[in-house]
Amino acid sequence: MLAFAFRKVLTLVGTMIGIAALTFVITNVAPGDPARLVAGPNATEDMVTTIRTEYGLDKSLPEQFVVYMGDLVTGDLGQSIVTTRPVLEEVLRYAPATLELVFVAMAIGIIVGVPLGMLSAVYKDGPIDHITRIFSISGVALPAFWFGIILQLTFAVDLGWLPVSGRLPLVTRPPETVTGLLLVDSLLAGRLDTFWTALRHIILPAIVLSFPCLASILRVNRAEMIEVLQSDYIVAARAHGIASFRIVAIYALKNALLPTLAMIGLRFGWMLGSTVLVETVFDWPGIGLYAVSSALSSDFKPVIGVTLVIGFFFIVANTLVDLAYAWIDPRLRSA
Amino acid sequence: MTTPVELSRPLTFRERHESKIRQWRLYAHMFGKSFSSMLGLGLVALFLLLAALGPWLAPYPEDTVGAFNMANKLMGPSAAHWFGTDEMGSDILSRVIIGARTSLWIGLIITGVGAIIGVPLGIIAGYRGGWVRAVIMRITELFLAVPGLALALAIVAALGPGITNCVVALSLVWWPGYVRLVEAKTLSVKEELFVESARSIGAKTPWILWHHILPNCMSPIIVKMSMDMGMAILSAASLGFIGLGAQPPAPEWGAMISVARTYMPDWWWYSLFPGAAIFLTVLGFNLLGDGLRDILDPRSRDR
Amino acid sequence: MFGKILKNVAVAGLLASSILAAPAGAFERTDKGNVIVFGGRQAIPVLDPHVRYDWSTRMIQQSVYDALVKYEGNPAEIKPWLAEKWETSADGKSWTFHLAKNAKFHNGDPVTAEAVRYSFERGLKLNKGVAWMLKDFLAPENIVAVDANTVRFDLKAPYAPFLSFLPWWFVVNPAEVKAHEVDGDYGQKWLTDHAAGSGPFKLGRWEPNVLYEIEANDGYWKGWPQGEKNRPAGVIYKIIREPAAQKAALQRGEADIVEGLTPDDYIQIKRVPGVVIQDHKGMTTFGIKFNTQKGPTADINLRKAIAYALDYDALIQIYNGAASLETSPLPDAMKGHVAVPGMPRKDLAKAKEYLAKSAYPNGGITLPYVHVAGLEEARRIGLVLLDNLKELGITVEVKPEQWPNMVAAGSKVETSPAMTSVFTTPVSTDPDAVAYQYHKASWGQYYAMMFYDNPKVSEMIDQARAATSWDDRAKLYADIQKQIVADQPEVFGMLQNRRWAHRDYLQGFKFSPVRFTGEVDLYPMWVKAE
Amino acid sequence: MTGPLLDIQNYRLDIATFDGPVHVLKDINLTVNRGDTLGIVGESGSGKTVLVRSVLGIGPKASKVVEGKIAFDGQDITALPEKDWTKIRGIRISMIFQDPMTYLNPLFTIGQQISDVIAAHEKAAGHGVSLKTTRRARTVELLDQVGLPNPAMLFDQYPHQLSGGMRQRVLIAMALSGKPDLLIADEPTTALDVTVQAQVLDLINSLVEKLNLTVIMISHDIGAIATIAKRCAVMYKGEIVEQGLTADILSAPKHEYTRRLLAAVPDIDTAATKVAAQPAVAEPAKPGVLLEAIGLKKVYRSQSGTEVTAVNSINLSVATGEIFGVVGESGSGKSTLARMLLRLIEPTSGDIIFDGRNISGLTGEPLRLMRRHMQFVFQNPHSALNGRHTIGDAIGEPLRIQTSMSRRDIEARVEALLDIVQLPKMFKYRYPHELSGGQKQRICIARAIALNPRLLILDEPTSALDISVQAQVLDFLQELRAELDLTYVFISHNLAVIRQICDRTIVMKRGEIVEQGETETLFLSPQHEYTKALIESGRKTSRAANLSAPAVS
Repeated sequence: MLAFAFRKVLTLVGTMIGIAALTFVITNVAPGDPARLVAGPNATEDMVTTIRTEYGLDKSLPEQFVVYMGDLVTGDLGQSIVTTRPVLEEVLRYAPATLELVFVAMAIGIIVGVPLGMLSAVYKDGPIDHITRIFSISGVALPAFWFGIILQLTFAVDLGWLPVSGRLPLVTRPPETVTGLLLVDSLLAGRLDTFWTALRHIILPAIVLSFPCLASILRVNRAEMIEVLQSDYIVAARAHGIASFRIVAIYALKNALLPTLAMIGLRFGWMLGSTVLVETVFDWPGIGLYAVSSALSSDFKPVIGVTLVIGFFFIVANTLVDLAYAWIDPRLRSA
Repeated sequence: MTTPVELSRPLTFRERHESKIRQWRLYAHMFGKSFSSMLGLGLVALFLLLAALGPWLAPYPEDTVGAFNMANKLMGPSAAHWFGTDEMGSDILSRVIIGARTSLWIGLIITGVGAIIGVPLGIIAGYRGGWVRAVIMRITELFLAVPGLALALAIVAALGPGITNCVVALSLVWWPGYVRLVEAKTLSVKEELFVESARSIGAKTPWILWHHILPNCMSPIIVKMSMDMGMAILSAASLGFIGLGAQPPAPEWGAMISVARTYMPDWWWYSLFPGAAIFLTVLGFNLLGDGLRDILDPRSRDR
Repeated sequence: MFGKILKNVAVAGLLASSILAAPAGAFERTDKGNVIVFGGRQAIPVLDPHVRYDWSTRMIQQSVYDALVKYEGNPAEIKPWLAEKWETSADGKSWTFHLAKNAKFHNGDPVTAEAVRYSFERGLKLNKGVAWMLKDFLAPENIVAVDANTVRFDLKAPYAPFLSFLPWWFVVNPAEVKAHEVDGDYGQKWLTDHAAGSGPFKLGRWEPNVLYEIEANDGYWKGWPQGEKNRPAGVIYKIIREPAAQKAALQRGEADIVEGLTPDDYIQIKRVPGVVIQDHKGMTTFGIKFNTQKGPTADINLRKAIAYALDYDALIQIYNGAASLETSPLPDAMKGHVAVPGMPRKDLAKAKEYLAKSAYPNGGITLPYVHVAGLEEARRIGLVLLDNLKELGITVEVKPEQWPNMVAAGSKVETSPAMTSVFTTPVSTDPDAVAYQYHKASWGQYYAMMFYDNPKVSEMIDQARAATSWDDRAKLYADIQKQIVADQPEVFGMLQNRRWAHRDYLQGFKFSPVRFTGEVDLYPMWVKAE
Repeated sequence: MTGPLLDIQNYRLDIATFDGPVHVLKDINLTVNRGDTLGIVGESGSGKTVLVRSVLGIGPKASKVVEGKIAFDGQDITALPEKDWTKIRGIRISMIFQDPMTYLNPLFTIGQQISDVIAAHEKAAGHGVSLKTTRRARTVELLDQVGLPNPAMLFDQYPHQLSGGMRQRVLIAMALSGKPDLLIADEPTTALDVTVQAQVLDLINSLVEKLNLTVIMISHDIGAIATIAKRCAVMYKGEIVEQGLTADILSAPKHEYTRRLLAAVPDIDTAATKVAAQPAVAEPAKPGVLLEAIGLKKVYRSQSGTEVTAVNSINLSVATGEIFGVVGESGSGKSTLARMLLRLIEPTSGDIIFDGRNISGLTGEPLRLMRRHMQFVFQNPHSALNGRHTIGDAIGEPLRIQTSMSRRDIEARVEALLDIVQLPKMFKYRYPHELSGGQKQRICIARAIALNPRLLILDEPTSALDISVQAQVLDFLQELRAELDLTYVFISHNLAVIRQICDRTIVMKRGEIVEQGETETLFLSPQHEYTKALIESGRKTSRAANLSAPAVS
């Protein structure tokens, strides 16, 4: 167990350094002059130089790289040139919003995807199966940005049932920050009304984000269920007279859940990446939005920072999946 | 058991390829049975048709290369303009039709480059094992740990917006999926007896890779490429939406929506049709891929 | 069929929206009073008045800080603010300001001459943001606090536009700033999201990228023009990035005022009951800057040909009429503006005539047209240009570019594209603010991407800067304008109108052309409750 | 109760496929009375599994009953709705499955799986589910009954923690949990090692006696059937060609197929008559040692660092022209040894000398060229052929790799090879999946001899094949050897086969040779305990299968 943890941590550190190096190189291949941008439109050359020096942009790229990697080891992700703040601080500020969104979306994906996948598998090649499959593939095929806008217009603008964007209404003061997740914090603070408003705000973006994920969970779960339902031990269970519902819901599901879990782990990282689009549409103040606006201003330290954070969560999520695997599958536990 | 009669005359084509013909008929039969697969095939066929015949089908082809007519701007769907017009008075139908070509091009290049980089790496990693595999897979995992869209965003932001840069960026982030798929498949194919059998008759590694491993990896690769066509088109459109994709006046669906979103909801047709075009195309490729998987590679999983 | 269904759905949706939207129009009320909600697209990363200024940043800076003087009205005039009065020495080099005695910072400290001196010194020493306006003429040690309420600036040379820049030099409370200084940073870190000012508002909630709240300063030393009773409890500046969402927010009353809608949106939203459109002529000029030093556009005849080929009416159409053509390099609202006769307008015959004289009599060249990615109007002008230049056999490549990359490319002759679309907003009403763009010393700046080089013009600009008499200056500027038009370093486009959409209960909107595109003076605004 | 327990009348079943309906079961008539033990014997594809699964309502999906009916205890169960099945499955009829690996759910404990079955039965019977502890006690009792040691501890273990034999016992316990009227055993011993097979058969026999069970057992192994069943039915291509008392059928088979089948069963107690009949073997044309292994050793290192010695210091020498047998149970290291001899697996240490040349140090091109002299025939012909290649490609591949023959010459050679392995030339256009197992193994052999090698290493070449096919292939192999002057290393777990074909034999256990010598000597007077046990368990089924053989009775 300790060896496992140690190996995981080592992988994590290695991957993080790799990601940092990768994104650093990628983002610096082309010229962009963020210093001039933040210096303002009328700034003179010496003013621009002042800023370049301040942010170490006057150094050669290899030098900057060495400095960056050196800082990274000490946990310093550098400084955003646009907001002048430490990237780590900003990322930590925006990450909870994104995580909250991803968690809710993931929950929707699992709660809807797994049962639908089971249903589809049990009634394979029937009308239910076809409808679910087309529905699920539609989820992958719908452009998130387009779908988001359409939902916004339908449910927020036309019907007025849900808010257009943001996490909370303007005048609602957020509950005291404990986890940064508004849904959790408002419950901790005992503010049910805030919880309810926050929930109303998160519904649309979470649905948009969850759709493709729901689709792949459904698809994997369906495929696995079909395979498991044909397996010998299910035939045996039937032969021994165990009720069909119990076979599907307990015997088969547990086996089919393993690959589904792996998919959930993968999709978690993918979702974090997709927040780039969803957050733009819904003005969701998370790291995706932060990454886009930074990228558009050639402010690359935050871009690297966000990529790192996403990579970090991705690896953590997959480690959790590994643990869950071991928990479910006794064959791995003893190994 | 019937004993086939030995024939002295040369065999006809039909006789020689009987097995193959039967196999294809079986594929066609299985594929045709599934409604969703046929729907996918239909959508993809329509898309390819639009891409092939676009300039002849588009009612106002000049509108796709920058012609404008401000007097006609933002007109709703009508007999003259089935899909309405945009903010420059250009015909949206024409731009959507020609957009198929852009999307096809984007999809082909991205998946093509992804496969060309990814498949050999995957086969080598899976077959060679040892440190070669370790290095390839570590790098692959590195790329996989960062969501493609985020990485592509960073690349395009650095290179500057544009369809070419967008394709370059997406190709750069697309290959790891193939590496992993092919590596996993190679690992299992490698264990098959026929690979050992080939080794036992003295086949060299390249021969084994080319004649034994690759053909047995093809099914999942074809399935993935089919699905990826759709996903690549979608990703390119996403970058277009952020404003980092295709250039005007080149018609690209994502870029059209990016502009069109500011015209919602009053000029709904503007974003509706390009959006629907993306949706149906991606849906088509995914359904097709799903159908292909059912017949070619029924046991593989969605990874 | 499909279209019809969709149309019905859309119509039904619109009907539903109008029913639902009607009662939704309501401003935010808190127990302290009404709060105005401003929906804007641009974030405020750094509030420090001596480090950054763009429209959103300056709107808040203007609300929480005071300067010696303030621009107000249309045409913009300089009004006394912290300074009650001032005088200039005969040589035009020395300026003395007398401060209002009752002015005090948010924490109660009085606004003293020392505070003014410190603020200017801070601005100059940091060498960021506004520093460029004064640094060539003012050394930090030449600012003198004569007594508690008098401050004197001794310039290196006479500098006519001096006063026109002062409204953007805000005064910070030295005591507070010094208390938060880290490693001699002049409190930069702290002032990023804190304020140490004396303005009508104090900072409230500060959620970067989400919303920025300012709360009314009880007992603001200068009082409130709308009356203590009417003044709002505060303003929330809310980031709404999508125009569609902005429009929706305004319709639903989630925002009281929004900026940055598309021209077509303004036409639409005008019809919504309870919404008022502010539409004013601004000072933001649009030009297509040629690279006059390198490539085909170094040829003046080609430049003229392009200038005559462009369909200027289309520029106005793009704005649905809410724009006017430039009649000179200087915007109409600027002092010293003259309408230059013979400004190029679409004339294909003339365009072909010039083309024939150029090195490319039959066209056959491809020219890039670079615009800032995401700027919708600039993109559409590119499409117009593309279509127009086809008639000259010139192919146009419309290329969006991220702002920093565009600026970087435009800083050198070698990398500057043949044509770049640039919107420029002068920071003051003084003609120098625009004219200096055509001075050779401006090379490297984004607005000088044409690398215009006419020694005569540069000389006239220098003379006009130093002249103390307005009449002399006016004459010089008239000549400058004519000469620039003659050299055609850019296609002079149009002045777009400044527009906002707000709910009708929002009162006290005062326009001034010198402010930046979306910037609004929040101080006089209030909500008229039914 | 008077009527038969199970009565199958004129039962016909079709399965719909792409090529049209396949008649899987044709006119089956079968009755089983209480207390009967019925064996159904048949080779793969004979329809025996489909038949017994139909009895339990878990037949193939796209199937259709064309005619006839199945009655169980007087009740027609041909088209029983799913909910009525719960009153029958597991309670009145239960089943023991073939492969204990795949028929237990890997994610649930043994105990939970059995007590779930108990609970399901109680629910179906309608008198409420008993307490967890009660069920646990019953489960432990069942586990004890099937002779599993320490059943209480076993309750909380997962399937993967058990050996194959133990898992098979768990499956039997599960099948017994409902005290069924009819027990169906579907090839209950096929996947097990010889020694374990015998134990499981003993267990079933003792349970039948103790619990007075009615049993239907299906198997391809006549020996196993004969051990258990008093009555026997022989199935061939979906039909019952013969049924009656097992002893009668074994001693006087009536149907031609039955006779063929019985003739094909190799007998462990019969000395190979063919050895003497073939002078080529007794006096090899080229005397001397062809292949020699000295101190061959293979150690596998797992990720956690533990070392497993698969093969430990093996010395052997194979004379030119002989058939050298290697026998052992699964895990004895015989396959590893075979692969090392061919350098398909690198030995950890030791030398291999082929035709006087040490090949253990060869690499690259010399190694590749050396391979043409020694070839391998794999256990499973189904996966030894690449499904994407035609038969022609498969047979021609060695020629393309090792020679510079022209396309046309290769074609000709492929046809000649097909001739040698007695398959029609047309086959070169076929794909492996269209061929039967025996045909595929012939293709593999054709491929192996394409380059005229001197040594063939045959790794269980017949164990994946049906018995009748096995006999054909064994005969063919012997003919081929004489024809082409080959030397064989023949690996098998089946002692009867070894005795029938091999000149000299080594017996392997856990990577080591426990005994070696002339095959006949080895069988007549085994020295080592393990050899004795092996022969004894092999004899158990073999003798029963040959009840009629005068040598034994």
